[in-house]
Amino acid sequence: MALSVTVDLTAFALGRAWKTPVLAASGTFGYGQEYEGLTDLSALGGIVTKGLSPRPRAGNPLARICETPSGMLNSIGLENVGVEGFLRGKLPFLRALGTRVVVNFFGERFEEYAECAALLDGHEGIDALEMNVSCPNIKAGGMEYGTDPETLRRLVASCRRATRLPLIVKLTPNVTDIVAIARAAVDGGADGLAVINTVSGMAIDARARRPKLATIFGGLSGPAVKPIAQRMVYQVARARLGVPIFGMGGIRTGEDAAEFLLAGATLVQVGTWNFVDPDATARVARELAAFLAEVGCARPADLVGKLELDESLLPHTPGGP
Amino acid sequence: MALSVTVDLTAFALGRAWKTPVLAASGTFGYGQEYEGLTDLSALGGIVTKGLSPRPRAGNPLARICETPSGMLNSIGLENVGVEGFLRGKLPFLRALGTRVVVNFFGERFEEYAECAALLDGHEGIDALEMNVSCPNIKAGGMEYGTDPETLRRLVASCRRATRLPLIVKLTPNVTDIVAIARAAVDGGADGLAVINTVSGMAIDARARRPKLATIFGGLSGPAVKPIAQRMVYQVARARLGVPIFGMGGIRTGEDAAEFLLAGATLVQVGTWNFVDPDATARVARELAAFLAEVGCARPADLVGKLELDESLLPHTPGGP
Amino acid sequence: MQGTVELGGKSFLLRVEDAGELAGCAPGQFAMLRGEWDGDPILPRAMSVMRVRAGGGADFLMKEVGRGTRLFRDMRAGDRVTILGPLGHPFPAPDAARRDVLVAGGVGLAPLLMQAERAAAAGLADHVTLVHGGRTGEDLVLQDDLRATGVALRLATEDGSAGTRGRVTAALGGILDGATLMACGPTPMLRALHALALERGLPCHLALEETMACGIRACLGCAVPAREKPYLYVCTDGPVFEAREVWP
Amino acid sequence: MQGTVELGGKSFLLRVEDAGELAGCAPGQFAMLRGEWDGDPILPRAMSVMRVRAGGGADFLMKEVGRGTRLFRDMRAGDRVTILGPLGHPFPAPDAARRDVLVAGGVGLAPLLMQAERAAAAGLADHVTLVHGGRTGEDLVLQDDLRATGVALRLATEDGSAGTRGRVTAALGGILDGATLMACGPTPMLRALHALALERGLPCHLALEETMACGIRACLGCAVPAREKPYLYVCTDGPVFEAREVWP
Ligand SMILES: Cc1cc2nc3c(=O)[nH]c(=O)nc-3n(C[C@H](O)[C@H](O)[C@H](O)COP(=O)(O)OP(=O)(O)OC[C@H]3O[C@@H](n4cnc5c(N)ncnc54)[C@H](O)[C@@H]3O)c2cc1C
Ligand SMILES: Cc1cc2nc3c(=O)[nH]c(=O)nc-3n(C[C@H](O)[C@H](O)[C@H](O)COP(=O)(O)OP(=O)(O)OC[C@H]3O[C@@H](n4cnc5c(N)ncnc54)[C@H](O)[C@@H]3O)c2cc1C
Ligand SMILES: Cc1cc2nc3c(=O)[nH]c(=O)nc-3n(C[C@H](O)[C@H](O)[C@H](O)COP(=O)(O)O)c2cc1C
Ligand SMILES: Cc1cc2nc3c(=O)[nH]c(=O)nc-3n(C[C@H](O)[C@H](O)[C@H](O)COP(=O)(O)O)c2cc1C
Ligand code: FES
Ligand code: FES
Repeated sequence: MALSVTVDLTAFALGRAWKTPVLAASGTFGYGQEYEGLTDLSALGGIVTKGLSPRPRAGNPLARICETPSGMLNSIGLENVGVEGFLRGKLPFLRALGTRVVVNFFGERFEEYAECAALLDGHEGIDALEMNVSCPNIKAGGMEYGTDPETLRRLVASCRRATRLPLIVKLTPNVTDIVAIARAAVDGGADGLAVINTVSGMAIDARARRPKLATIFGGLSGPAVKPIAQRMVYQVARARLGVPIFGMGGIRTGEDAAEFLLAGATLVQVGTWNFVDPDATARVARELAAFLAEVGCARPADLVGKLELDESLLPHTPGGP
Repeated sequence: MALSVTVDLTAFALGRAWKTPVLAASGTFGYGQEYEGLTDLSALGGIVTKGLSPRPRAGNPLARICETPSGMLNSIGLENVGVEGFLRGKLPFLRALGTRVVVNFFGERFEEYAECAALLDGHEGIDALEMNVSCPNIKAGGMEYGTDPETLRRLVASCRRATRLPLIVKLTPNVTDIVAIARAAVDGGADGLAVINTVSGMAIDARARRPKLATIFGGLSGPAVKPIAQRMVYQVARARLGVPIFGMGGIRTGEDAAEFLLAGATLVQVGTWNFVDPDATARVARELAAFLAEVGCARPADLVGKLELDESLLPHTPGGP
Repeated sequence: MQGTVELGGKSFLLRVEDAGELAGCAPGQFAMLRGEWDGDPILPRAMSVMRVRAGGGADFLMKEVGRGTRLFRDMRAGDRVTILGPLGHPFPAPDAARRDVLVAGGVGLAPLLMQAERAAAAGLADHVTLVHGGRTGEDLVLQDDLRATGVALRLATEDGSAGTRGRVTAALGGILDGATLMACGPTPMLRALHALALERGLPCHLALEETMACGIRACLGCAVPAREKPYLYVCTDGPVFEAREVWP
Repeated sequence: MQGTVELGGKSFLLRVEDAGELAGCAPGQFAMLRGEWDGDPILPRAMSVMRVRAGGGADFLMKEVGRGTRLFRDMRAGDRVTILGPLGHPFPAPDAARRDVLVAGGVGLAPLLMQAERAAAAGLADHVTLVHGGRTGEDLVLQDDLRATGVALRLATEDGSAGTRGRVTAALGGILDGATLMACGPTPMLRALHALALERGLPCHLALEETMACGIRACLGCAVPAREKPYLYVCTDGPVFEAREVWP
């Protein structure tokens, strides 16, 4: 017997209501306008912009993308129009949509992060900032900023002081202990956590004897990383750090989104699959609504963190065969 | 114009010649006998056994495996027959094959590693030991032994003293800095490095609201992890630690194997794909021979580490979009 | 392969023309099957052999429930299927000294149809009752083949559209005393029969399902909790187990 | 889709019956195509529109070189293809004031066949020469369609099995002065023409290829080094570029 429920997809996080818990992920949705006419932009839970730096950047040499089994690698090099180009050329369009706008940003040096956050403060139409800490910290031998808890705590704190906007910190998965990193971000003042950015990877063209990407390494995304992403969302959620989680990594269907909610994410983001289906973010929300109706849940929040466990079988062997 | 070369697949590592550089990976080939009649066992580069502990272990509750996009998760729980069961029941068969035998082992506690290494010392028919350091270190909150460089160095050193056999340390990919871990293993006395073990992951059955594996987390393997594995092999190879690398993660064809050689592996292992095709390890070697002939290489060693780079494009953005 | 035959609903037959080593296999044995798809899903699928045809072909009875079975259903004549088998232990051979009740849930019919045909071939059809249950009448496939065996038949559907209304266990009235049970179907059905058999002390052979990667005891994925050891393996110790040996 | 048509060697046509918004697109424009395959490869493939048929169907000319094109080649009537397009900027329209030399390498013929047909429809066939090159005669597909346009034709194959022996650039003798070049084909061919055009000061329009994820300037993957800015994007700034603007 199917339960009859009316589903309301509204999600609540960061003191805001979101039309749906499904956002388009940074770097996979341009500045929104690129998808005009291909999907109903006003129906999205939100749009996370391509990552901005204080000044425009040209990005990496070619090749920048390649496919891998159930995934893709990218090394776009954080190409972007810069804060000013964004505020003048892109924000007016986004503001008019009536859809939540999250601005993803980064810095090439430590100080540039706070500079960027400050430049983005006080502009109508920006609902939250998302910090990309997967950039190389040149001073620390090129390791990503997001890999050392103390560096990350200070970096987040510097941005926290620079803006009044809700601050989401987007974690890199390329770490031993994602919970220690998540805790450092929250200690630094993060209002939300985005889990996960791309996984560091590499692909080789054996005949050409060359890496497939000009920069050798790139970020792995798509369905291939879903198990890694869900593990990390679950670990961070279980640590109960008191901030909402934006879960992502390999989402292509409403059921994928439901899995992330169960793992503990309050909202989710769709990335790579926007390339496969420009309507993916909106479709995932529609499918999630259908899924919720089917399982008798009226709100997405009813699934968040509701994984049922057989505690008797734990503790587990982490990562281990 | 195709070059005409006679390919000799023999590979050299750990003071031994290996018929081919393609071995069957631990946990995916049982104790060899399971594949009798399904592939030519005597033609393999080697067989790495299921991981052994000093005493037999029963393994984890169900479900133990599930599929993921281009990959699988397993949480077998290191079930095994124990050293004595192996020496009596399994080694005689393996010894008779004329194929190199590498015994994978682990301990449930720190001290058990060296105990296991000692128990395996001095038996004819074992060519090398492979240490699985992806097991949870209960004293360190359940983090894998292989995630902390100093713990790992001491653990490897303890085994180094316990055996005269060549000691391969199999690295876990669930770390921030694989090179630091690899260096610690070599400092501890490793003669070779196996890169990588499974990536920690999780899968969820949204309808049942349960993790798909009884232990919640499991190890991700198969083509999905190939980009991660090749990145790590390349990073470790570039660090020039002076020991051979056994590369693995998602290999299913001879061209995949060639990619790992180019990244810097001297030998490779085939894991998950043995389940898809019981002849996979042998077939990969045959395909590698064909590939070498096609590109005019007489020996696998001619490919090892021979990736051509356009240095002008570096340094890169590690793991970064 | 030769092609597929739709059987109504989501059930279908996958027919292969050269089943190689499957010739001579017994009911309950299975094979690991895979098409030539590159990626998803990567693992082969365990499938009970339903029939080995004269001439070396074989039929598998499947229901589309996920990605693997969808790909099998979409296959067309000429596509290649890789077959590893026969694997595992079969049901006990028909025996004039026994009265067997075969309980099939949905496409769990595959090995039991073969078992019924084996009984008929041995002249023992009148020693056998086959009970076939499904959600709806659509699930009760291959009725003509079943009738041709001459074994006694009972049907049950949860929605009452054919046979007794209710689960297959509701259709067992009056035939259990002194019988030997043999069953294949969804795990909840097998659990119910497991409990029933243990309670009534009936000999009972259950064909179990567990996710399998290898089919040859190499992955250790298909463990099932057992009485004498912590675990037995469905692929090599089973798939057919005496109910007493295991806890499905 | 309606089906595929084998053209010899590894070339084939993919025919779709309802190409929707592609009607009215111009030569050089492309679409992102994908079948309903679940996993590998995940990304759609950029394909030049070769022909829009009266009635709303469209044809794409492809060569099997990898996983995507293998899956397209294996498709059968009734399979679904998702189409995003038309995308990008086309070649310049035929013009009586110009003499155009269209240079096609292999299946790079697709947009140039359409361009030749556009010229023929405009009564400008005698202003156009089409040079088609390939590795062997097998690569020189659709010769009847080409001849039907009435444009002047030249052929070249590397093995000499049809037309001039050598690369397509070897077949350009005597027709370049005062001509406008339009080309589509493998990158090495385009690089050769790029150098030639710059050296000789010829107007030259090149349809470039770069790996594409999105086709709509969202992924920033299809960058090509440019003269005025660091990069232009093949999907939205191209795929057809003036040779001067880019460094392919
Ligand atoms: C020894 C053995 C014999 C088998 N014989 C047969 C056979 O003869 N015919 C046959 O069709 N299958 C048989 N199976 C099951 C088969 O191996 C597959 O598990 C099943 O067909 C589902 O595969 P899939 O790829 O379509 O589904 P997946 O994509 O793997 O799973 C999709 C969804 O379906 C669910 N699911 C998995 N299996 C079933 C099921 N049996 N019923 C309902 N939902 C399910 C999963 O939990 C998942 O949610 C047998 C299994 C074993 C171990
Ligand atoms: C604007 C544009 C228009 C295009 N139009 C067409 C068209 O009309 N017809 C067509 O067939 N293709 C066309 N392509 C190329 C197409 O998008 C695919 O890249 C190509 O078909 C290979 O896809 P695949 O999945 O089969 O190969 P993949 O599996 O992606 O690649 C397999 C191997 O083939 C190599 N490879 C990739 N592309 C080519 C190529 N073009 N020639 C030789 N080797 C290659 C790869 O390096 C790789 O080693 C176009 C591309 C662009 C950007
Ligand atoms: C082409 C591409 C560009 C990306 N650019 C950014 C970026 O600028 N900033 C950022 O934080 N994440 C970026 N990402 C990461 C995605 O936002 C997302 O975290 C990741 O791709 C995992 O989700 P998915 O598997 O759904 O794609 C990018 C991803 C892709 C594929
Ligand atoms: C079912 C299964 C069991 C495994 N058991 C072990 C093990 O006992 N010891 C070990 O070191 N690695 C084990 N591994 C890891 C593999 O040896 C290999 O490192 C990993 O699967 C990556 O290679 P692949 O992608 O080719 O499978 C296991 C892997 C699988 C899939
Ligand atoms: S299926 Fe691998 S052990 Fe049974
Ligand atoms: S294909 Fe994505 S930007 Fe051009």
